[in-house]
Amino acid sequence: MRMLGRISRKPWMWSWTAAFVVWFATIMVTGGASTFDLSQAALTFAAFSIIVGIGQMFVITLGPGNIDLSVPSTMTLAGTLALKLMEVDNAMIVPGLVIAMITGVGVGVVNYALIKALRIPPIIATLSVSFIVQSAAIWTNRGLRIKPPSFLADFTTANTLGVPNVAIIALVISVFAWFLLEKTIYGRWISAVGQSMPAAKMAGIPVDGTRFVTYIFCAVLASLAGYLLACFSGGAALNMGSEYLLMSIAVVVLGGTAVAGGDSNVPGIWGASLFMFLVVSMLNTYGLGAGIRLIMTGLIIISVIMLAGGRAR
Amino acid sequence: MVRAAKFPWSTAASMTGDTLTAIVEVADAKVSFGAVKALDGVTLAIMPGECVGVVGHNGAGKSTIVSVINGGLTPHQGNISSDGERLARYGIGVARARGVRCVFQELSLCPNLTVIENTRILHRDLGGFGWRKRARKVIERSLDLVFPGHGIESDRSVGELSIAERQMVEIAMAFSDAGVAPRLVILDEPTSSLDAGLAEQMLGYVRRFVDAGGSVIFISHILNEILTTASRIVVMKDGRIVADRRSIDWTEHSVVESMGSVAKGEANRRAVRDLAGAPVVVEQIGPGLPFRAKRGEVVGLAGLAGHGQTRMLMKLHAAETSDWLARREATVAFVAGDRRLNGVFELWSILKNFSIGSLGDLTNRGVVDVAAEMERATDWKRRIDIRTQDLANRILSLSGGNQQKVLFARALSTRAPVVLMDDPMRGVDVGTKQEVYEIIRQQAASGRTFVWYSTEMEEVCLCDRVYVFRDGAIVAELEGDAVTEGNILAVSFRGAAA
Amino acid sequence: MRLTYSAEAVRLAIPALSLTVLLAAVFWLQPRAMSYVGLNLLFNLAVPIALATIAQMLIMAVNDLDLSMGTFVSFVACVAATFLRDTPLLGTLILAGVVGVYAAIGIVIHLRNLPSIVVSLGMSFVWAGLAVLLLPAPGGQPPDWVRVLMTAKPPFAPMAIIASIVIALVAHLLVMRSSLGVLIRGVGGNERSVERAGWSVLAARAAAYGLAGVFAVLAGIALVGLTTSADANIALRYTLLSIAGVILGGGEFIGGRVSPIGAVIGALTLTLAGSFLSFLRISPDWQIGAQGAILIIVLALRLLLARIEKREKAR
Amino acid sequence: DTSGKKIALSNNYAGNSWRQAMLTSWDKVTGEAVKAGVVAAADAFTTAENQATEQAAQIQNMILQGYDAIVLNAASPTALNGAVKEACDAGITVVSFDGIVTEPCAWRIAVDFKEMGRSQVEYLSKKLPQGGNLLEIRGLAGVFVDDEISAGIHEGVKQFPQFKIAGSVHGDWAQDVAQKAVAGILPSLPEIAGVVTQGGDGYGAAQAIAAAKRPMPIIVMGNREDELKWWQQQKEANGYETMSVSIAPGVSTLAFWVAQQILDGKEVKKDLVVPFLRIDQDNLEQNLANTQAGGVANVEYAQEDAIKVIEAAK
Ligand SMILES: Nc1ncnc2c1ncn2[C@@H]1O[C@H](COP(=O)(O)OP(=O)(O)OP(=O)(O)O)[C@@H](O)[C@H]1O
Ligand SMILES: Nc1ncnc2c1ncn2[C@@H]1O[C@H](COP(=O)(O)OP(=O)(O)OP(=O)(O)O)[C@@H](O)[C@H]1O
Ligand SMILES: [Mg+2]
Ligand SMILES: [Mg+2]
Repeated sequence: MRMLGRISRKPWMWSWTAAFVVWFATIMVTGGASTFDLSQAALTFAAFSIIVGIGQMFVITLGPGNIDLSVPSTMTLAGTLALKLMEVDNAMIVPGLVIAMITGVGVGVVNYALIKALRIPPIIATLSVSFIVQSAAIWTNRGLRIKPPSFLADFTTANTLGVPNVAIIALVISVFAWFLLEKTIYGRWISAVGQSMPAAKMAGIPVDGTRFVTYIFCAVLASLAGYLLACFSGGAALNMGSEYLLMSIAVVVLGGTAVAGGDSNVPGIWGASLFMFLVVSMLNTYGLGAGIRLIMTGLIIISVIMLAGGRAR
Repeated sequence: MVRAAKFPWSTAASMTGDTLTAIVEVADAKVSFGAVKALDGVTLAIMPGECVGVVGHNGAGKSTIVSVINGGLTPHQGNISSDGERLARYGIGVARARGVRCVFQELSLCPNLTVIENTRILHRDLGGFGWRKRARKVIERSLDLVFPGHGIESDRSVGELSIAERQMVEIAMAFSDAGVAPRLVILDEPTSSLDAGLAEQMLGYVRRFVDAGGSVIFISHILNEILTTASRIVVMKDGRIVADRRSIDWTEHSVVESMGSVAKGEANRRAVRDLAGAPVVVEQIGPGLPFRAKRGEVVGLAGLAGHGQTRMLMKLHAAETSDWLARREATVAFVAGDRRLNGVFELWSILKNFSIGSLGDLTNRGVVDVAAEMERATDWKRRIDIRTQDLANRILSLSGGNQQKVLFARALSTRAPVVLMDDPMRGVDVGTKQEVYEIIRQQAASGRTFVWYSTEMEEVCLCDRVYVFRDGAIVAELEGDAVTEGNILAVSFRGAAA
Repeated sequence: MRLTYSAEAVRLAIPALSLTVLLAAVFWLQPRAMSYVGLNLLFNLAVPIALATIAQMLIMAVNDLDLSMGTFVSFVACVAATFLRDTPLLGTLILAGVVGVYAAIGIVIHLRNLPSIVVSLGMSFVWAGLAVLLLPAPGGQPPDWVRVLMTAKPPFAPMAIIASIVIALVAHLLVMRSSLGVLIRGVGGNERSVERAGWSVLAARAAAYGLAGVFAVLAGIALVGLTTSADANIALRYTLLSIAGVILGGGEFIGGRVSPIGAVIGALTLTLAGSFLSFLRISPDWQIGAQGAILIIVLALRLLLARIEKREKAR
Repeated sequence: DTSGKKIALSNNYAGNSWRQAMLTSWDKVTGEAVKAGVVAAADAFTTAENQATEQAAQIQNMILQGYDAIVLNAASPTALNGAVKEACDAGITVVSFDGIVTEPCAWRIAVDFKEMGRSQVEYLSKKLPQGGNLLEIRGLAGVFVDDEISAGIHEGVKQFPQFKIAGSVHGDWAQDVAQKAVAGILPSLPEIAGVVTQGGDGYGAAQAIAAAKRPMPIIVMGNREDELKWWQQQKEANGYETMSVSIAPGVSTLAFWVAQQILDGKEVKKDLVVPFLRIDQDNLEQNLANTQAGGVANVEYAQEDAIKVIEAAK
């Protein structure tokens, strides 16, 4: 009983509970026959939100006002550049990955340069950068869908022991992110900066360095997600990232990460990403339209933040 | 008569004759913030036509009693009556309706609004069409009365005014009359940013106001002002009133004596050491005397609170740290006094709050060595007696004093050769203080330098050398035997006394 | 109104200057714009943006941020193009109701001490959903009076200019001159001192949100009047436009420092920046990126001017 | 003679391969026309975001820039009417295509989107006389084309009642979104006989169905190269049969020539219809060969084609 009480106080519980309820409601439609397929699909598609969400979580952990709106266009540009470089050639997989990563680093550097040097609020700085990055994506190959190398296409769509490969990658990244946050000095630093910048400064933490690296990390994860998504869906499309703008913020918030910064939560992102996929599936399964679906999503976000995040004055 | 029009209640007060009742009376008020007893049974009555001067050391509870009288803080125990009737539900609204006004210690105007607009905020019933004109009249009249020739344009925003001008506006605002006339005006360190001329203008007005039957509570660290203006002086110490006499019965010396800390045992006094040959490890040149600290030295920063000591510490810190790259070997460590602002990380456990300062030593290729971290924390928990069952508890579960100890341990456990301390002993109990003093003494002996700002005289007297601050600059340097309470107070108050 | 050397005047000077520079550049590129019709064409779509910017500014005045502005304006546009025309009474009731919802959001945010960013993010989904339910496909028609109002051709100055001036003046009176405006900005500047003077901060925040709702409703109605029909996605970009408009106009994210006249100028500047870019005839590939670049340039200009101002003051 | 006339293209979105193909066709055809001196200029403009308000501003700018004709792919059929009316009042010829506008003063080169939806069901009824369950993939919620095609599909289902729509998802005309939405609903669906689509989403659906290891239904394609290629592979491997239908991006060039003809003083009916581009089992290879890798099957129009279309409408 004590244990139960303790778990219910964990911020990630809410997203996991919500995901489970929705999963259950969906499989009940077919009397449980769809359990395996639905779970597998959920894991596959949640994987992309998880990768992007983790990056966004690191940025949001930096404290109020920190947010990266350039995630979608970074995904698009990284996917486009990588597929263009690889030209369906299996031998070019690694260079493709490298170019995607370099794209991420570049976007992250520009983001933080604007925030720091021009003192533009992150929300506007990253938005401006996203426009420029989007233009760069259009300019590079004008929206042609180049196919991914066959090995990558097969790899991203295949399963290992019934678990989708992309979900395994997301798991590896999650473990890495969790390790960074919980076990390393860098994790302590971002959490400290997010709780109080002046206190972090006085504790001798290199505040700017920490924030700089975090913005880069977020952009690199977005690039990686773009690379994988482009391979998974058979080519980079100019609009392939747009879904992940609100998604990346929503999974972080629903996952129990404090919007006021300082407190991040990797397991919560899994719950929230699964939930975001499953809730659409459920509402589609029940034949509900786009309108109801949006309203429910909004109400759920507000309820979760009220239950988990609010504190009385 | 002009005077009667200015102070409309004066006739009413005199009509009641000798049977004067207190405007506000606080009986046996107790307030505590966690473990800190800010008020420990305070009884205070303010009569019409008197100016009560309140003095006491930093943190004595002066501002807290002000908040109680002002209605902003409900005491956890005790009751409040006004004009002879006991008020069960006393609050800001009730207090204001009874003519209680307050000038707070910290800026309490909205910096983004103009002087006129701030007047509007303060006077709730100034509204209606054309309020701007009325508000302007109200505040300008009051400013003219209190500070003739002030030269403040009332349609400038407060953020653009100088500190002194802001303080003038706040004071004038408290004395202004827009419907409900002020009867009791509380001034919490109102002259801290005014020069002698302006302060004298204000004090003159306070005297006239009191003569006309108004009441004032006047808090100041500048004893001269209190002695010349107050009709009664109350001395507070550790949340209690320890003396309450008519002001003619006080002298500057007796006030200092009654608020001064316990006479320190000679045991605390550190042996005079010869540091002439030690190398200088930190140096800062600013307005006033230059600042220097030598290896193994304990340098005190003294003077009244808020006269630039903290800023100096921040500057020393900024000069030795980088915002972009972590230094391999930290050269300074910092103990915060303002815990909330730049000390604790509220979401974290005690353990993490402790170790963040010395993580460099506790990590192996960037990975935190949890066992070593725990070992060191446990060691320090024992050494300075942090009262908690579990170091994994949240830092906020600790009492303020214990939080402060954690911050202390954070800095002392680093290998930095210089430790900057910003009044680090707030809320730390006596026994622990002695232990910390002992640690400081040992570490100084083994070559560590301490720069120590303290508002507690006892601590300042432990230093090898003391810089006294006034108005953002170092005005005096005391060394060895010259470091005495009397000397420091004398230098600190010199500006005001002149 | 005495405009002495005050922070407000300086704060206005910077956006006014950038608008003037931009306008001069547009006139130079396209002299045809220098006419009654030309000015109207340049600026009439700025009218709803200006209204939305004022709404966002009210929320920012109490140190909050509204991420649902765009979807809310879209939703209002859908209501205005359907109910407000077909059943004016019901339409009016709905619009009054959503203004109430806005005030309620302010209350909830204050009472539970929630981050406004997340609550408004959630609300943006709700408004979008309602709008899609109302108008699954674009359509509807504005009430005739709205159309007449928005296409009126007053003498001397085009409607767009007159409307912008009226909006700026009304918002200025409301936010800068009225008691309520003072209170709202006071909450942004120093919540504690407002509380100490005996005001209810809760009521002030609710009022700020409610007023923001009113301006956003007006933005939706004005928008339908210009476009002649609505759809669920019609004003999505207003969220970021309105934030950028407030910032360009000299407002700040925290501290209650806002300027309604500046905000309207900011909205006009953003609209004009778009025209400027299309007159420049940039290659289609880079047209999107140029919008980002111009945002950065204008904000950098702001920083530069603020620095100069600071230096002047320090002298 | 139109050699002194200037024509502008107002485009509301550039974020997918169809739009990019449309812009490329425009560039190619109008570039030649300008070089040949048929018109003085033919500039393309795209808005940063897919928003009617931004496009309305763009049109207003074009009025100021003094273009003689505006060729328009509209973000909304009605929300641009105000701006279009202003253009007409300024004496500018407005020709809308693909995303058409309802303002009466403008010309419309329309595709019968309803028929496009209905014909899909008709095709399926021929292939699957016994009927079955259909999965409908819709476009972007709240957009006109989505509503039209969907209405056509539902009309078709009414006409051929042996079909039943078992599930409906929004794929936003994007392969990855469609893939995700289909994968989500698929586990709870019964056996699917056919997938009706709106274009740009067929390949995503195929991938999701293949990943779920379900029997491949007849997926109506939308002329994208990846869709056609997949279809060709399936055809070679197991004789898979379907059809593909969409509007050709090159219709922008038809609109250009129509505008030119109007400027030239020709009398043109306000409503013109272009057939959608349909690819069937027998002409698949030929179309695939003509389609750029990663692009969309396309037809570009010449001046004579436009004249023919105009004559046919009379
Ligand atoms: N809301 C709060 N919650 C907890 N602690 C607080 C709070 N507000 C202030 N404190 C603590 O109370 C102390 C500040 O009280 P106050 O403002 O009266 O300063 P002080 O004791 O007069 O010190 P100084 O000499 O710096 O003026 C600080 O230690 C601060 O951390
Ligand atoms: N909000 C609060 N939360 C926690 N502790 C507080 C708070 N306010 C005051 N205290 C503590 O209560 C004690 C009394 O503070 P108070 O502000 O009354 O002192 P003071 O006599 O006004 O000091 P000073 O001369 O520096 O103004 C201090 O120890 C302070 O740290
Ligand atoms: Mg104090
Ligand atoms: Mg005090």
